[in-house]
Amino acid sequence: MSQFLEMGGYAAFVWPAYAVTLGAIVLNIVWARRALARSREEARRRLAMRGEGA
Amino acid sequence: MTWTWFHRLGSPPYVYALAARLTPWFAWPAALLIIGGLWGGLVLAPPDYQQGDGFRIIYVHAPSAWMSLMVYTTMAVAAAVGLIWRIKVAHAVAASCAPIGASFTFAALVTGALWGEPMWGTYWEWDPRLTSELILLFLYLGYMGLRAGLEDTQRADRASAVLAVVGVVNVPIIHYSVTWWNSLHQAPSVMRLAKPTMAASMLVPLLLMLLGFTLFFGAVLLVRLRGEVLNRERSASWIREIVNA
Amino acid sequence: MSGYGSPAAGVVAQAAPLARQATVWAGSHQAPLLDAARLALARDLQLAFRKRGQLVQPLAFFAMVTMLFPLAISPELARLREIAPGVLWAGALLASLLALEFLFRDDAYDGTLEQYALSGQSLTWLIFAKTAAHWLLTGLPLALMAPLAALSLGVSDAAVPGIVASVAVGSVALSLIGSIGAALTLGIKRSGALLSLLTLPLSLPVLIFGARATQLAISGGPLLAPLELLAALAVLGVTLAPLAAAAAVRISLE
Amino acid sequence: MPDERLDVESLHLWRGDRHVLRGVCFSLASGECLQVTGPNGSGKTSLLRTVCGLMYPEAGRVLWEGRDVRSDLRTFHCALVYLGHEPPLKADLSARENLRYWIGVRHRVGAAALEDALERVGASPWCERLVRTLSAGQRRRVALAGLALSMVPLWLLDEPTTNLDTEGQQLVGSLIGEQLARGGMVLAAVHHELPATVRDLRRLELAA
Repeated sequence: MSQFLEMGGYAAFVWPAYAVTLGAIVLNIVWARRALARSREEARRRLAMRGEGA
Repeated sequence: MTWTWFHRLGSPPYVYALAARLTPWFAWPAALLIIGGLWGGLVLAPPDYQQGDGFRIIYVHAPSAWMSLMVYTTMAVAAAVGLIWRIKVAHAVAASCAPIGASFTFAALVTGALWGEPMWGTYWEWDPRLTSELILLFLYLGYMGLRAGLEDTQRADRASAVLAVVGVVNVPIIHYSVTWWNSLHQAPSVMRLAKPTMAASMLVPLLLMLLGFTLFFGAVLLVRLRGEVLNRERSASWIREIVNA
Repeated sequence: MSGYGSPAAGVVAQAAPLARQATVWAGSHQAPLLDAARLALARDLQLAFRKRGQLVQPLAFFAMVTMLFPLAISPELARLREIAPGVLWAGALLASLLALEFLFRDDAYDGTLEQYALSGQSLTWLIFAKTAAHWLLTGLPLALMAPLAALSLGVSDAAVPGIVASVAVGSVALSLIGSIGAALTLGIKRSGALLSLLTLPLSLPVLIFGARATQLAISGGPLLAPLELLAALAVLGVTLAPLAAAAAVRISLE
Repeated sequence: MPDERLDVESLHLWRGDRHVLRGVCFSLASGECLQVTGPNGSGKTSLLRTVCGLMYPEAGRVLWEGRDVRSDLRTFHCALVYLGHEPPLKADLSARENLRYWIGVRHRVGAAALEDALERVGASPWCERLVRTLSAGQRRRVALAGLALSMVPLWLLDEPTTNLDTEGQQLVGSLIGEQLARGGMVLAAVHHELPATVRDLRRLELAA
């Protein structure tokens, strides 16, 4: 296992590279969900505003 | 007959529902493929005879670089469709693409630099591929900056669409010029992707990752697309159902 | 956006005689496209000469940038000569960027762009005329001033024709690329930084080929190849950039 | 199609979150003037800009001589002149130079016609002065001279009488009258009523 983690001496480069990429994947998921939630919230707010105005 | 599906793709409620339904069909295969690719790339594939285990960065670098270009192309095509036929949904697709593409371009740059240090002895080499990638990041940032600067969504859609199309015309020119410039100043780069002799045990995980990332893009795009479609709708009654659901 | 044929006589002239022989609408005197474009060019030139102060600014900026390098690096002419192409092109790029912000801004404010868009003329051509004026007022003076800057960096005078040619041709492409960015950022307050962010990446090929041509001019090498590539970029810009800029201007008027 | 004719069919326009034009319909035939009224923000300017093709309506059509103007905007633009809130003048050019460039881009302008137009709006005494030195009313008059110079069938005027004195407002009235007599048509968005001298006036009221 520790041999696997060492990556033949390249651990300092391989693991950060994987971390950054997987980080990008996770962030994309989080951001996308948050953006959708925000858009729903915004839509709800607009509907409410129009409801009061009418 | 054949055109009805195309017209329905211009209808926001249909697209919203379709995107919601399709998301898992992209997300789960993407997850499986990426996990499989990681397993294959990190464990099963043998070390490279020259680069040792350092070459394993390829399994994250190459898919990220692929994403950066593929997403930009998708964005430009969607933008052009929106610009020409005035289809709001197409603009929503283009707007959804930019943050995804920018994040993977960033990842491609960082992984490229991390690969460069053991291979070239320096994090940053003015290698044509990395340089083009950096410029691509600026193109994404410019696109998002323009969108942020224009308050009116409709104007932001159309202006940024022009920019995306201009950018996609320029990308090959930029890449060519950077390659040309690079060939003047230094010996051909050491880094070689996709060697023809690449063993199957090395190649298959790479293909899995490429496909997995592409499907992942599809899944994220569909989630973002729903939000962008909502942003562009104003009074339709279907929004009420969605929001209250 | 401009795919129509020449507006020629306009439909009015065809329709009017049937109903009212007496009324001759101006549609029948529609100005030829080239006259309109020439007028748009002349207007911008005349306006620029009314405000000479603004005309000098990019040039002064260019001179300043060139001066920074000897002060920041070293006064040794041998070293300066080596970096001269980079200095000249970075300076020219930034100087032309500086002037871009004003390319459409005043016209957008006072309604001139609106009138252009509604003139019945090809907006693409009018925008092209404006960009041509912009080049005459910034690109060309920069090209003429570049040798002075180069000489101050220890470049021999044999390189002057090559430098003038490369900056002159390259700045055509820069003005055209910049016109797109300037049109896209219309209506955005404090658009300077954004304009640079949009324009600089697209200008990169011009910088690369231009600096290479200048370098070859300085070292006495054959500079035809990069110069041709620059000219190719300029031609591509002439054909495509006004279309994109006109589309962007229309969008800004919506 | 013997006559010039403008038909506007149920225009719907959204600005951001606001439904500005809600199915506006009207038509204009030769010799007719339509006065568009309504409170601030009711979409008068938007209506003019949509009719002339600057803004793109979400639904509805604008027909010129029975054809959708979107199929050939340039021909339509050759037939109209649009005068916005602000006179489209350059502060650093004189009144005369402004007119020459502005109208000259559209069609050839003879020197005599130019002087006539300046005379007509009472601008002859100060037509050499830079526009930046002119008052708002004088600028408006220069814009009116442009209107008089451009012999086109359709005038789209946004608040044409703003900043004008009584005499200037009469001038607007008589210019419109002449245009109608020629068989032209006028669509004017106004806050203050057009001068009573304009006959054949129809009204369109936009709700807030």
